[in-house]
Amino acid sequence: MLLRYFKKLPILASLVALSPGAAFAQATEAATPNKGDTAWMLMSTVLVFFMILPGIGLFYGGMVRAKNMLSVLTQIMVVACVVCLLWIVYGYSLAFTAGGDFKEFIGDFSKLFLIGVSPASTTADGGLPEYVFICFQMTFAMLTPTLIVGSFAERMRFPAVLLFSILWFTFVYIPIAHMVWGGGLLAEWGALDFAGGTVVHINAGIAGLVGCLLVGKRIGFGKELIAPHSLTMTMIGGAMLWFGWFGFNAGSALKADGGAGLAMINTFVATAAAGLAWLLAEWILKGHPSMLGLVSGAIAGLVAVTPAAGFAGPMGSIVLGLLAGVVCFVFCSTIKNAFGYDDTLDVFGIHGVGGIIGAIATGIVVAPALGGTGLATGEYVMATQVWIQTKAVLVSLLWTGIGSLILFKLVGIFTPLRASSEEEREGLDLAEHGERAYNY
Amino acid sequence: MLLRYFKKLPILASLVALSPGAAFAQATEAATPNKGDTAWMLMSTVLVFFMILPGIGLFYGGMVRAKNMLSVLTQIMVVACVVCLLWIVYGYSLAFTAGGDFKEFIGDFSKLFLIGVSPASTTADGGLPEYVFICFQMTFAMLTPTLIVGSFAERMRFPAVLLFSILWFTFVYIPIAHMVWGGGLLAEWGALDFAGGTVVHINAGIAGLVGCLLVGKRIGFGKELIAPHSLTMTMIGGAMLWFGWFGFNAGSALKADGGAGLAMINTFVATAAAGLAWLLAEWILKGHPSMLGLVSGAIAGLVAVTPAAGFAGPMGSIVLGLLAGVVCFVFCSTIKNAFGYDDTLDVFGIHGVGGIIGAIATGIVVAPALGGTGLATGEYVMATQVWIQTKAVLVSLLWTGIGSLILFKLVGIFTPLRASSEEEREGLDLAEHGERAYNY
Amino acid sequence: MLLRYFKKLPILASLVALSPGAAFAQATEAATPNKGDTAWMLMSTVLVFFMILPGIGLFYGGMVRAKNMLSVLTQIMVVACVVCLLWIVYGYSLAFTAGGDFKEFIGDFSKLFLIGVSPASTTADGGLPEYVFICFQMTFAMLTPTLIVGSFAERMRFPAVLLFSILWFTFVYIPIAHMVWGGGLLAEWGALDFAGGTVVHINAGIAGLVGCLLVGKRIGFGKELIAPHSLTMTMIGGAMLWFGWFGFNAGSALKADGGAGLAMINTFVATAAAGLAWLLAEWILKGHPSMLGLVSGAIAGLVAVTPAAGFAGPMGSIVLGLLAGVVCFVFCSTIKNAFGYDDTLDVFGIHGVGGIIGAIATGIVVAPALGGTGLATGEYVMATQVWIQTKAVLVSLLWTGIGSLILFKLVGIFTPLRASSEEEREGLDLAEHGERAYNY
Amino acid sequence: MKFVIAIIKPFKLDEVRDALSSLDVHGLTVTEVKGYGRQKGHTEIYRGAEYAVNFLPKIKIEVAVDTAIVQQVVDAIAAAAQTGQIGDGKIFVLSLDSILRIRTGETDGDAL
Amino acid sequence: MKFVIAIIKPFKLDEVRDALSSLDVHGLTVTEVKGYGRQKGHTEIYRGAEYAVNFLPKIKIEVAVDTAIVQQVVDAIAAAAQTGQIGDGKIFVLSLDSILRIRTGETDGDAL
Amino acid sequence: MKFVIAIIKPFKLDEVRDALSSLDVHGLTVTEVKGYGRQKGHTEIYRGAEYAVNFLPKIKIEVAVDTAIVQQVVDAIAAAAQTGQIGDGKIFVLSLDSILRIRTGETDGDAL
Ligand SMILES: Nc1ncnc2c1ncn2[C@@H]1O[C@H](COP(=O)(O)OP(=O)(O)O)[C@@H](O)[C@H]1O
Ligand SMILES: Nc1ncnc2c1ncn2[C@@H]1O[C@H](COP(=O)(O)OP(=O)(O)O)[C@@H](O)[C@H]1O
Ligand SMILES: Nc1ncnc2c1ncn2[C@@H]1O[C@H](COP(=O)(O)OP(=O)(O)O)[C@@H](O)[C@H]1O
Repeated sequence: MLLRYFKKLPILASLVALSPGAAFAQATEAATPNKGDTAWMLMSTVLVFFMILPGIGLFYGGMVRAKNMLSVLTQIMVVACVVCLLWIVYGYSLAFTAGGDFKEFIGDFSKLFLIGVSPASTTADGGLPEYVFICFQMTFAMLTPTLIVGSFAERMRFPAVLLFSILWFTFVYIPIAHMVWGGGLLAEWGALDFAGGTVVHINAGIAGLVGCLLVGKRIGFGKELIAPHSLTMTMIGGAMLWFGWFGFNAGSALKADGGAGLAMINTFVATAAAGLAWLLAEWILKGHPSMLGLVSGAIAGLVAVTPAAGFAGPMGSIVLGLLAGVVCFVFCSTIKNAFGYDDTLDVFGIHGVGGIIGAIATGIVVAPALGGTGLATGEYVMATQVWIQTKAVLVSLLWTGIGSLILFKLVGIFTPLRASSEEEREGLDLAEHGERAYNY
Repeated sequence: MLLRYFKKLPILASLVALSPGAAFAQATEAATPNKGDTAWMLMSTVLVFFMILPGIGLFYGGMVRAKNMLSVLTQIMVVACVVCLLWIVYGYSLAFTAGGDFKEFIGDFSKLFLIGVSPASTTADGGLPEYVFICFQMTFAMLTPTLIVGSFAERMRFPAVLLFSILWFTFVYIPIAHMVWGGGLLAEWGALDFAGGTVVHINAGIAGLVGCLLVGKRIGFGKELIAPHSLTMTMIGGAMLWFGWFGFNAGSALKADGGAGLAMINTFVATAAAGLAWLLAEWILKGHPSMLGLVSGAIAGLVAVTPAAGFAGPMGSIVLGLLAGVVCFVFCSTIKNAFGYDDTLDVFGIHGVGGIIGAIATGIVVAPALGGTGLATGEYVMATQVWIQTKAVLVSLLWTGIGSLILFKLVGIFTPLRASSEEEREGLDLAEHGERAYNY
Repeated sequence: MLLRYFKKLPILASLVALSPGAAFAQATEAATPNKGDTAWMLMSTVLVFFMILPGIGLFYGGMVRAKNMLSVLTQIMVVACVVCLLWIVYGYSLAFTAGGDFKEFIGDFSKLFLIGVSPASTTADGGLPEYVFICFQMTFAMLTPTLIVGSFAERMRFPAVLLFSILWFTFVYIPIAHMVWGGGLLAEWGALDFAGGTVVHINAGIAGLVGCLLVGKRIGFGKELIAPHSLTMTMIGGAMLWFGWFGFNAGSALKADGGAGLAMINTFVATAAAGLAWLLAEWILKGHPSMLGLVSGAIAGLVAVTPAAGFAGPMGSIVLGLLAGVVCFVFCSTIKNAFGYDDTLDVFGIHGVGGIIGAIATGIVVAPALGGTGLATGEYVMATQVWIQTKAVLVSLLWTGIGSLILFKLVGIFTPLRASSEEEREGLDLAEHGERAYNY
Repeated sequence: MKFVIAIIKPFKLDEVRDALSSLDVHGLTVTEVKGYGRQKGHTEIYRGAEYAVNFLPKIKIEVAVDTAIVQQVVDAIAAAAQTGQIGDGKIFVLSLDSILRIRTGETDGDAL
Repeated sequence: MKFVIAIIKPFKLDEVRDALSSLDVHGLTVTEVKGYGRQKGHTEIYRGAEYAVNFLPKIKIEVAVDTAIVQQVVDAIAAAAQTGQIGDGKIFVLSLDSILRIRTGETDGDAL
Repeated sequence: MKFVIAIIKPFKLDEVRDALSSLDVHGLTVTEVKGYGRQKGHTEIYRGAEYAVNFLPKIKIEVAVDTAIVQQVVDAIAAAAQTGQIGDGKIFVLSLDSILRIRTGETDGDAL
């Protein structure tokens, strides 16, 4: 589990379920960070950054039509840049400080503008230079809202995306991050979320679902051929996501040790299993083993193993991956069609569904009997843990679902959410950004 | 040299030629892995992963016609995923345990499913968390069979590729890996192979040659213009291979020290020299300095320096690179044409030929008189060492050549190796995977 | 600041302004490099390599027309390879040894061919294995001349680019590197340049300006639509540059500590701020927020924060980024047009202008009152420091400007600089390299 | 026999094809073209450079038909392709000397 | 003079060109097109969405020839392009009023 | 009415369009094609394989005009497209039965 930062909460912290390898050290402020750990976290930060750009940019961008490629890329990069700045202005402070009256839900303003942080500052347990920890967390904050844009891609207006993302980061992401990692509600409950399955993936998946329902279907959806303009790009992006996810998951150990090694091997095998599962299911049920299916399955596996990466054993991760691959395939290829909504890039079908599977299953695969690590403190009882996990999922479902709904409505008051049908036909690249992606 | 894992073989191990920097430590189980080493190995693992995807995927994919792009990418990713799972099921155990009656050729079943491995386990000398070592080795195992698919690309059927890869991994890769790194035959002889020139490149090169001979030429080969569909992708992939190869070679030091630094500098200069050598040879002999030649030469240089990376000095590596660049150019542009076989992406011409040059030349450039590191134990005699290297090459030539031939024939019994001419004309993307790579 | 290598200059070195976190240790030869630091520097080296290929290759290549794509990629890769070899032949020695009579400007020949360097050698202070330091520095040397090719892209002949780059590396890059990092003139003055704003960016920017003025405008410039052939590639390349730049800047701490963390966070926020600044300025002034503008701004921000990365505080870096984004936008979109020269990819407008802003502003944002780190030795006085910074900029302006002019003229004596108009129309890919980038 | 060439807006292709099918015309050939005409283009900006782009993406449909139904075909295409906005395109009709179906060697009316 | 338009299968282009060369026809213009006709397309599946794609890649050859040899040309193209399977394509012949070679100003027969 | 088809060198497009504009011809359709003719191609080498590429990129312009100005149009195109070097291209003129403007239903001369 992510040994997040509890400066003033040593007692609370010790109640939280920890990764077995992670000695919490009761805030020995004096300790100097180990440079091996620091090197790994610097690198992990860079890897998570790579997930955003080019990672998710290409994975998503390859699936839209050429005329909307730049629109997707611009939205992702702008959102990431804005959140980057907001993170040091107030995000880090609100997510990772102790908080006041509402400390179950939100931190406080004591580190606005990173006041008081210097190169010599460390995390509470002295494990890492604080700047490094801030950077690592920042990449998670930057990534999450970019995931959402996939659901309403090819039709939502750029100003609306920008405004929504700022609000959503502030009122949805930060509180959830605080609840899970900042010593808030879900941490108190003992919910396990090693690398952010709830904070990042369920969160983004639900917001995406709400968004695409509100914005409506693309013109021609279900009638015209709306084929991905470059599955090559999607593969590149997907591979880069996997690559960067090693930093996301194994980096969440916050140490360069055997625990990081466990998270890494799980990030290998769950992903491989899920990719193969989707491919095989598709081969059997639809007649063709597709590359898009293979990559989609791999991403579903990555999503599902995220909360479990440091808790499950490798065999448990394989089972989790197989499950996520098959369920997400069925969801995206059948259930979604039955409902008939247009989630352009299956943000909900992969991040939402995969995230929920992972969050709940983490309560199972952590079982020592199944090769998992067990809990750091307290005795493991499967039913109890699964219930805690489920409750945590429900809280974030509600918070994000309701929050996103309100914020979309709010944004819609200030600026139209959706491009005109003429702009949509011409493509958002020309209509909104005045550029074309390709001139061969 | 790769300080591979000899849990129960301390005496044997000390006979094996080691990298001078690598203190073998006679299995001091108690030692805690240094976190700097661990950080570097986590990262190296991730870098080698990147060589597979997007690396080799784009390097290869860019050279085929657009209609077969997804076929290449899917084959590479599926093979990597399958081997990933097999590695933890039986691959690691069979390659890296001591073995029984046939211990010169294969390990044993004591670590099936990674039984007994935990985050606290380390390699025999305590140098690394065992999970990290397993992951690092896994990426080598995943990479090798993906290299082969380049030789019969654009015509071999997906099910045949899949089946062949599983068998080949099991009956060719694992034994060779055990022989070289697991304390088997070639290790006993004292053959030098720092990062896997024999295990990875010669191995894949020979298998590819056998494969393309058996499958036959592509329709239109030698008649129609069969131009690479995107040399841009080939360049991206080639650059990513170089990038990842720093993890492959410098990671094979298994430590973050000056020995890794030596492997890194050699991986820079041999590659640069080989790229320039191919480009210049082509410029002089064919009239144009081509980008494809430059990149191809660089890959040839990477292949050739792989076994020598931790043994040669930088100047020796430059000479090795120049040699590999020129010889592989002549091979791919002239000798191959004389034979008239259709190795689509020159798997043999680059990995096979470059690998053999590197393996034998390693016996020369290791010479202290040439700036090399010399042997860790025992006195260096050039003729002796070159003979040992040559014998090791011959063993793997035979093992892989015969093994691959048998396995291809075997696969052909269960499923046709080659696509119908109609499917080949339409392109494997649509015919086998039901998708098109590009829709501009 | 880069704790560069002053083996025989302990006294001089202590006069140089150092990064506060960097204890110089008066050349305690005996110290063993920390493996965490080494791991981070190995990784940083690899990251900077990635900036060259695919990084700058795609960033630049995407902006040219498809018919010149391979020409740009080949030029970049060949130049990088050649410099790679020259670096170990004489580059490192001349840049990083103490030097003789002209030691203010150039080192000496004592390390030609890396004589005397072994895996056990370390930097003077024992901080890093010398091979690792050589590799890290090598990537900077490889990168810098590749930046220049963007200015005369699409028309300069390959042989001329090759010859010019060799000369320029020798007579411009090496002396400037020595002056700034090797204990030469600018180091003596106490000029601050954390990661190479002057050596890399101003240097390349000026050379590019001279080059494009001498070579003249492209056919059709200002008349025909000369649109980027793939902004997708430009985005990928830009994102990879940012990714690699974390190694460039945070690696320049030469340590895995809080100082590297500071450089990393600055590399995040300045870039994000500059990207947004350009986008917003363009949105307001030209009516469209373009992706190309966003990415261009981000690169301008990276350039500007390079010299300041380890000295500024995060808020100072944001201001610096905003400034660089707006100024470079105005320069590239208005001032350049007013002058009417054809700097194909705005090497001067971004690297030159952004570099100068960064170099001078570093003297300001280092101020402790503005959240900066202050000077390592001596008292900080803003006017003094800004004046030192300005002087350093002027020296490199003159050295590079005059040097580049002479070298271009010299090259022109041996081989024409510019392709024939027929070759230019056909595209340099076919005309010079005998290949086409794309065959869809 | 007549050779009908229609230049239409790209997103109208499916509707036009359906309209032709309902006339029992089941063969046609489609080309991506750029059209220049009254319809205003757009401006593209790349860094400092602004370009007015006047060539707009269009679809060219070529369909050979019996003279008997050429008017119906033209009307059907026009009806399906019309949006009423500038740039809807043109339909050109040319005379055709002969048609051959390569597969069978059938000619003229039989070849359709 | 006649203007011959042939729609053929892409992989037959080289053979057709050779056939024309042997008739001393050394000029032609080629366009990549999509054809819709009797030949069945294929199905593409992207995640949940299945599409029947009926537009198939074809090559359009345009060649202007003297009226005297038009029949030979048509026959040669047909012979070279035939596979006997659905989708082999069509050959259309139109009448040509005039030809001009831009370089020299030569017209009609001389311009070929 | 006439249907003029011109095959030209790609970089001449802008000049040809300007020449047509000055004749008050404000509509045309452009296609990217490959031309085969007297103009020599180039050789491409990819590793061991050498290919002589004889299909060169050309631009096809199609423009329908009133018969009255067809000669002027042809001359204008020829003048603008000429470089005097092999490969400048051809201009073909065909007769046109009818023209329809989809947007308005106007026909023939009115549709131009
Ligand atoms: N004289 C012409 N010859 C050939 N094509 C033409 C001609 N005039 C117009 N076109 C084609 O028809 C398209 C639509 O014409 P335009 O003038 O923009 O609108 P409209 O058809 O509504 O008058 C153009 O983009 C062009 O492709
Ligand atoms: N009436 C038509 N007008 C124009 N092109 C046609 C027509 N009918 C067929 N074609 C072209 O000929 C191609 C082959 O036709 P198809 O009906 O599939 O097979 P076949 O020629 O064997 O009957 C089509 O893909 C289309 O490009
Ligand atoms: N008989 C023809 N029919 C159709 N197009 C032709 C014919 N001959 C030439 N072309 C087109 O004209 C272009 C120029 O012809 P070419 O013979 O190379 O030069 P030139 O026009 O100067 O004689 C060719 O590339 C081709 O596209």
